[in-house]
Amino acid sequence: MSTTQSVNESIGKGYAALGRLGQKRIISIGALVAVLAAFSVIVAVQHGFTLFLQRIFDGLSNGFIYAAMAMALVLIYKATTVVNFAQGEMAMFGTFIAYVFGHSLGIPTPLAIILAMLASALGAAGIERVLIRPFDPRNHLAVTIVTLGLFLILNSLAGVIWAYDNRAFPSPFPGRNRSFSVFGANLEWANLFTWLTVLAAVLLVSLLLSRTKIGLAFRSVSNSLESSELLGIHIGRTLQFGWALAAAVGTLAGTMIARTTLLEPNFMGRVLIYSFAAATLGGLDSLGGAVVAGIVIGLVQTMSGGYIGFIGSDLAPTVALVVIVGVLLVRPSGLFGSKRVERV
Amino acid sequence: MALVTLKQGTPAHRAYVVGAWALAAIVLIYVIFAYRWGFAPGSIDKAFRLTQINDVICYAVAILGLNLVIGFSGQLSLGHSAFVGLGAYTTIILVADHHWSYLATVPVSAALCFVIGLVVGLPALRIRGLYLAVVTLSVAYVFPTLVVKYDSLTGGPNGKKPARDTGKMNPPSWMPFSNAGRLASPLWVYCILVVIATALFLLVRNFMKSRPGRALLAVRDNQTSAAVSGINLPLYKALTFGASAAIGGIAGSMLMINRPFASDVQFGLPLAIFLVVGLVAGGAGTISGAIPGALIYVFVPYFMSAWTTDQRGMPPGIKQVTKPLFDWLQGRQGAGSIAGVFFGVGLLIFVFVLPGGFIDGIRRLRSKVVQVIPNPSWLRELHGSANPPSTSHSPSSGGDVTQAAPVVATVRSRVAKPVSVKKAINLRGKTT
Amino acid sequence: MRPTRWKKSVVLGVGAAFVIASCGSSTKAGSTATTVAAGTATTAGAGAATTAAAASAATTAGTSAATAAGTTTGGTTAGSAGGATEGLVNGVYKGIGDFNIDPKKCPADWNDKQGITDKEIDLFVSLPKSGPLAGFGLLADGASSYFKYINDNGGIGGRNIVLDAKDDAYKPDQTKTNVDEALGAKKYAAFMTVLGTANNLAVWDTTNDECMPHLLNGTGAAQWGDVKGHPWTTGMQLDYFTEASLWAKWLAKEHPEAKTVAELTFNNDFGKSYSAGFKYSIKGTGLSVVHQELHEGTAPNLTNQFTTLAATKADVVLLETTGAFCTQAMSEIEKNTTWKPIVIMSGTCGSVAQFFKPLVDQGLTGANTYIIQNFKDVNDPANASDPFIQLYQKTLTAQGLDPKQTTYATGWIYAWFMTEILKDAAGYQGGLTRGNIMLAARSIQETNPLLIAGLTSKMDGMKDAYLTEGGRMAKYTVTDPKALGRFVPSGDLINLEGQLGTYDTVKAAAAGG
Amino acid sequence: MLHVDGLHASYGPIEVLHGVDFHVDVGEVVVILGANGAGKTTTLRAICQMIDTKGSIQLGGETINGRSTTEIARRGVAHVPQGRGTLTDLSVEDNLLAGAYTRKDGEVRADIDRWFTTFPRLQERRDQHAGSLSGGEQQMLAVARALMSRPKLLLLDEPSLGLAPLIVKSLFAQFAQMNQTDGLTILVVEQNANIALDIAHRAYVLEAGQTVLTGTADELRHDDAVRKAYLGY
Repeated sequence: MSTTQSVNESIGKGYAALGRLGQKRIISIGALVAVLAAFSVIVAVQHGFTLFLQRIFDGLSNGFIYAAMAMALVLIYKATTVVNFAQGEMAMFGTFIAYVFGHSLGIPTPLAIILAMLASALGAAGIERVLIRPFDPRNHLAVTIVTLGLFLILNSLAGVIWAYDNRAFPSPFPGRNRSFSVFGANLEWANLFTWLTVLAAVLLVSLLLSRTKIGLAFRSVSNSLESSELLGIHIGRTLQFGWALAAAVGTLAGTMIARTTLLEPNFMGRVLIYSFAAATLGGLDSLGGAVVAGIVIGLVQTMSGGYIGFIGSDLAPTVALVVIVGVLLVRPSGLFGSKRVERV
Repeated sequence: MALVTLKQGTPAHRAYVVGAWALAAIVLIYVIFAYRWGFAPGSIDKAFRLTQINDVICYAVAILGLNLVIGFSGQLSLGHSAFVGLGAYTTIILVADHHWSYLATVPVSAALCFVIGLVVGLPALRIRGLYLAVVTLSVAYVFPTLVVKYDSLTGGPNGKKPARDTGKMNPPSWMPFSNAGRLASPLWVYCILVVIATALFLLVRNFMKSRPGRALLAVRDNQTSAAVSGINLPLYKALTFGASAAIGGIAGSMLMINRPFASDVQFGLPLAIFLVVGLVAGGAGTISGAIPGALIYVFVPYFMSAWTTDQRGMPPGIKQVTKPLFDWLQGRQGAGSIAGVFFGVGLLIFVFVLPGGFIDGIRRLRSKVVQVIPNPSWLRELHGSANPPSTSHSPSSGGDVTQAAPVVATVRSRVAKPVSVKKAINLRGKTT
Repeated sequence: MRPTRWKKSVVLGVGAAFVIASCGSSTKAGSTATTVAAGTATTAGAGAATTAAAASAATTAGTSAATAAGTTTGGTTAGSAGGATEGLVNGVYKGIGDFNIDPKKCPADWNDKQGITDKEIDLFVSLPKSGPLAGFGLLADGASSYFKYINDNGGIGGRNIVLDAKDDAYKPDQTKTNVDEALGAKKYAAFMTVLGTANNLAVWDTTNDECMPHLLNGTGAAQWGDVKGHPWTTGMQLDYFTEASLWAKWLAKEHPEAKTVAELTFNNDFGKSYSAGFKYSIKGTGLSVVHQELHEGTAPNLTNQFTTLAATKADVVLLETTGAFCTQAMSEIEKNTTWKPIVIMSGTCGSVAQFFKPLVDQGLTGANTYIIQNFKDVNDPANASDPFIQLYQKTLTAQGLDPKQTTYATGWIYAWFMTEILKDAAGYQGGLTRGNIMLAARSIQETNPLLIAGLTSKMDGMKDAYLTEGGRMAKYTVTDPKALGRFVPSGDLINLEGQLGTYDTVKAAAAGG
Repeated sequence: MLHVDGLHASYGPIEVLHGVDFHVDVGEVVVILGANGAGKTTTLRAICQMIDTKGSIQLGGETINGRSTTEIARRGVAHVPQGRGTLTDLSVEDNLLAGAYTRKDGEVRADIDRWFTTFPRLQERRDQHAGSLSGGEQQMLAVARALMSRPKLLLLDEPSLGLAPLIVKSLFAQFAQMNQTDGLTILVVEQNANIALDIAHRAYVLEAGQTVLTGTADELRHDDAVRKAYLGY
């Protein structure tokens, strides 16, 4: 196959993908972008470009944090189609494990994070096997209560084991606490690396799901349990894979988040609600959607809190949630979600 | 097999039903006189315990309201803490700042929460399942921040309570316990709450049996078929959400009658989640499940926490087994959190042992003793008698079992195994 | 057993006649007198048969029984308490600084001796032992550790101090539940060190209605000086309003060049008290607040807030927040390359191990942050020779606790005050009773050994309702950026002892500002 | 290949099958006829153990009652459920790949190409979400996907439902061809008796949860009752 051919084919695929996105969706995203752009121009002119750029960086930094965890939520949603209340606490536990590896055992932070991701994947696989699999995956209420029980246990257990002092989670990236200036606005290297890490994670997970056999099974199961059974796919094992993957991604997210929030048993609670919102806004079953939505929420918070006087920093989080409810009213399946009707 | 079998509609069955209600009434009334009669299991004659029992009543009403949305119309709402909070703040603000009487605020709470519930329920017309869960979760999350933001009205994080001398509900002198000293007020509150709660439970029970109630169940069981069958789906969904919020608001007012103090953290996400836990633990979709659900919500964490701080109150046996654990916990910074671990483990055990909730467990237990054979009116009409038909499945069971008109009825009635056409023809030849 | 004691007391005390007489009486005064007399008479009966210490208490009790009965015999100095003039005199508790308690205003079944036996004094505390602020739960363990030390050395006249701690997860409604239960149990002499402003506000009406000494609140709200409205409630800490006033005074004196101030304020009473105190005290100085950023307790981080604050380019930034937010705030400031303000932080974040250690782990220092100090840091090597700190280190080690955990030391501070209150009360007319505990709590004249030299901790009844009203600005100084630094005094000691008065004066000041 | 004996099945407390007996031999096309609600779909679901069953189901001489649906699929039973059960969020190609999930050989690509040749419409839409296909295309996809597993036994649940007559015809022609050329064993339940009997070797009639009649396709075609009820003449 010649290069032109392959280029042509990928262009064709791109058009096909746009076609799949749907006209309505393109219009709604376009409208959103237009509103944001108009707002940006006005405030940038009014309050100065440097401050505006700084706020963009702030919004992105928080947005990527929300996105990281939203990714884990999307994965677990695809695996279980329930609200996994324990997802944040699993990430918290994983982050503590990474902390113990790095701080107590002296393992370099990036390696400690990878080891913790593996450990939490194993742990989540075990949880799935022992606590989730005995229930029919269609029995949503029972599974929801199990995740609530897990939430309580993990949160309290972490409190008993590690207490509630705030700990610093070391940055796994080079050049810590250093930043560089872009048109006068400060951007911390660690933040830039966090963005790249999250993007890389989205890419890797997407590839894992689209290119591997287990990924195919996972997508199949999350699309239809019954059809997947009929195809000979092991539902339990596939869901277990989903739990493990979600936990690993969650732990990665947790370590990115803990860098800015400090580490203690409740730290995920301060982020989780926005990650939930991001996952929902993105459509619950779209990884890319979750990341885009996470960034949108981060930016909305920063911009509304920073520029709209009566909102202020204290009410900005609430505004983000209001925006989400508004978007859901217009697009009940989120920005990128497939229009699948499910019951909870 | 059950020890006793009762046919619905017979005098024996009627006596059984009346007896059950009478027993419930006796238990409710006994609480009032326990302090006099000397026999007070679980120290129900102590003011503090009475306040806790009153809490149970309030939360039972809150769970009842939530059940309308989750259990009966099948929408997952995680925002009911906000309605309970709204009701509570309505009452406490009217009482503290405008000197209303507590009871006068209850209808206001109900009406306000109904309206806000309708507004919040509107997204429910378009948004379903998990999306709705996240929307309602946002409501639960936002409520405390609004309380803090508008602190001049709500008291903010410091909480709101009535002025010192106006906080108490005192019984009228004709009540038998009006001179029971410190017990008088909680007992009077108990009476008021029991009356409100009973009224609400009966209301919901009758509503579920009414035409709109059945429509609601239809929505839960199958949205599409309900819509096709001519039920005004959006109207019912929105109204249900409103009614459920109104009941939640009344529960909030009741909480304030019992303990006139409201703070933002009281009505945050944990309450929203625990209401769902209580609902499921009691039994989603059952009206009576709200009561065990509330009991679990109030007492399980209480005793978990109490035993964690002080092992003296622990039942023997458990005390010995857990001693090494508590020795290890001694002096640890987050030791108190072990109660949360226990509660979580208890919840898991609960889901595994009683997946259908407490009421389901009770029913299964009861079915070993008493079995009630249903005898609905349409069956009586159909058969012209009070006896149920003897067929093993009823025609009401849905599409898959709707019987086709017998095509080869003669063959079917004679052979158990399928016969080849040849044989069948032979058989037929013989019979005809 | 009980009936014989009763008979004895009927014979012994004139007050007993009063008991019988008032049985049928429905007036509040009568029934109150009943309780007091009955309570003291019981002690008299029991005490006569036991130790000498108890016997002396019995004498006092006998005296008060007589005074309660309205007789003039016995005299005010007849007790063995060494000539104290404070105590139960003519049915009213008379303390210093015109602080009096009329037990007639207490509930009918109020018992002056509740929670106080010959062997034990029962105290109660509700504080977070689970949830985000569970770390503060160790305060109760620290207090118990000091009480154990006192008990091992004779207790209060042979009585052991027992502190029951209950978890409220820092939720005010849970605090109220705990307090209601503790009041209903009728076994506690006093409550001490309930943690949190909202938590205490949730219960203080009830404790005052019930005449339950509700002492040494673990919060710096100015309300605890409301001696008129809530005589049964006292605080201990330097209140936030005053602390912020000290900031203003210090800035005006030490940094006259500083003009503009930006505030980061926790969006609750805590943060807003600081803000009110500071704004009140900068009147007439060249300082002005140019911007205030609020944050919620649920905020993930303070990035957005600091971008806005940095844009003001203010000379001074005030961190009116607490907990993890202190650490996050210092980190944001330190990482900012262009804005270098003077940083003043709430004294609640003074624990180096708790709030500066995470910075070191992140490769930051927190250097040059100013806070107001009034208690000594038990871990500061500079204080190693202090005898009380040596006692603390030795006792905690012996008890198997980690003396490095500063929350234990805070527990010791509270427990020390509580012990002194109990000792004082035992010496008053009428002996160790709950009324006298309250009088003693309102008239502490000793200075806590952990207070910074030169500061005092005094209360004076109706005149001075605040225990600690001074401090010294200290600068967090780092020599090795990889290790923890220490606070080095900066500027003069500022002691406002006795100047603050009561909550009424504070309220007037805040309203005026 | 498949022997079903005295099969009872229930949804919760409601029993739907009250004794169904039939068998399918290797290389046969067997059709089960029956009216709406006779239990046809339930029978297929019972074979795959998607509901609670009593009685015996033997596949290749082994009892499969109580085994999981997944395991039965792995034993070579491919089930095209009513409503096709396509994975709507996955692309056409991914659907086919998912169909070959249990296979470990290297000929999956070749098979995909084969079905794309058989159903050219599918090839045109290989990158589209299966959910965006038309009913006929989805049915083709469902069949192709089922065949991707190289099954021993193909269960078809009302493949004609909701399709235009012309498409139904070509679809059944495909079934017949697969049976003849590949020797594929097929069990099909249908209401459209005409077209089903055309390709079937043998047939059963199911009524109210019981098998009541059996015979060769020709015999049933000429049975009066069957004719009246299912063939419409």
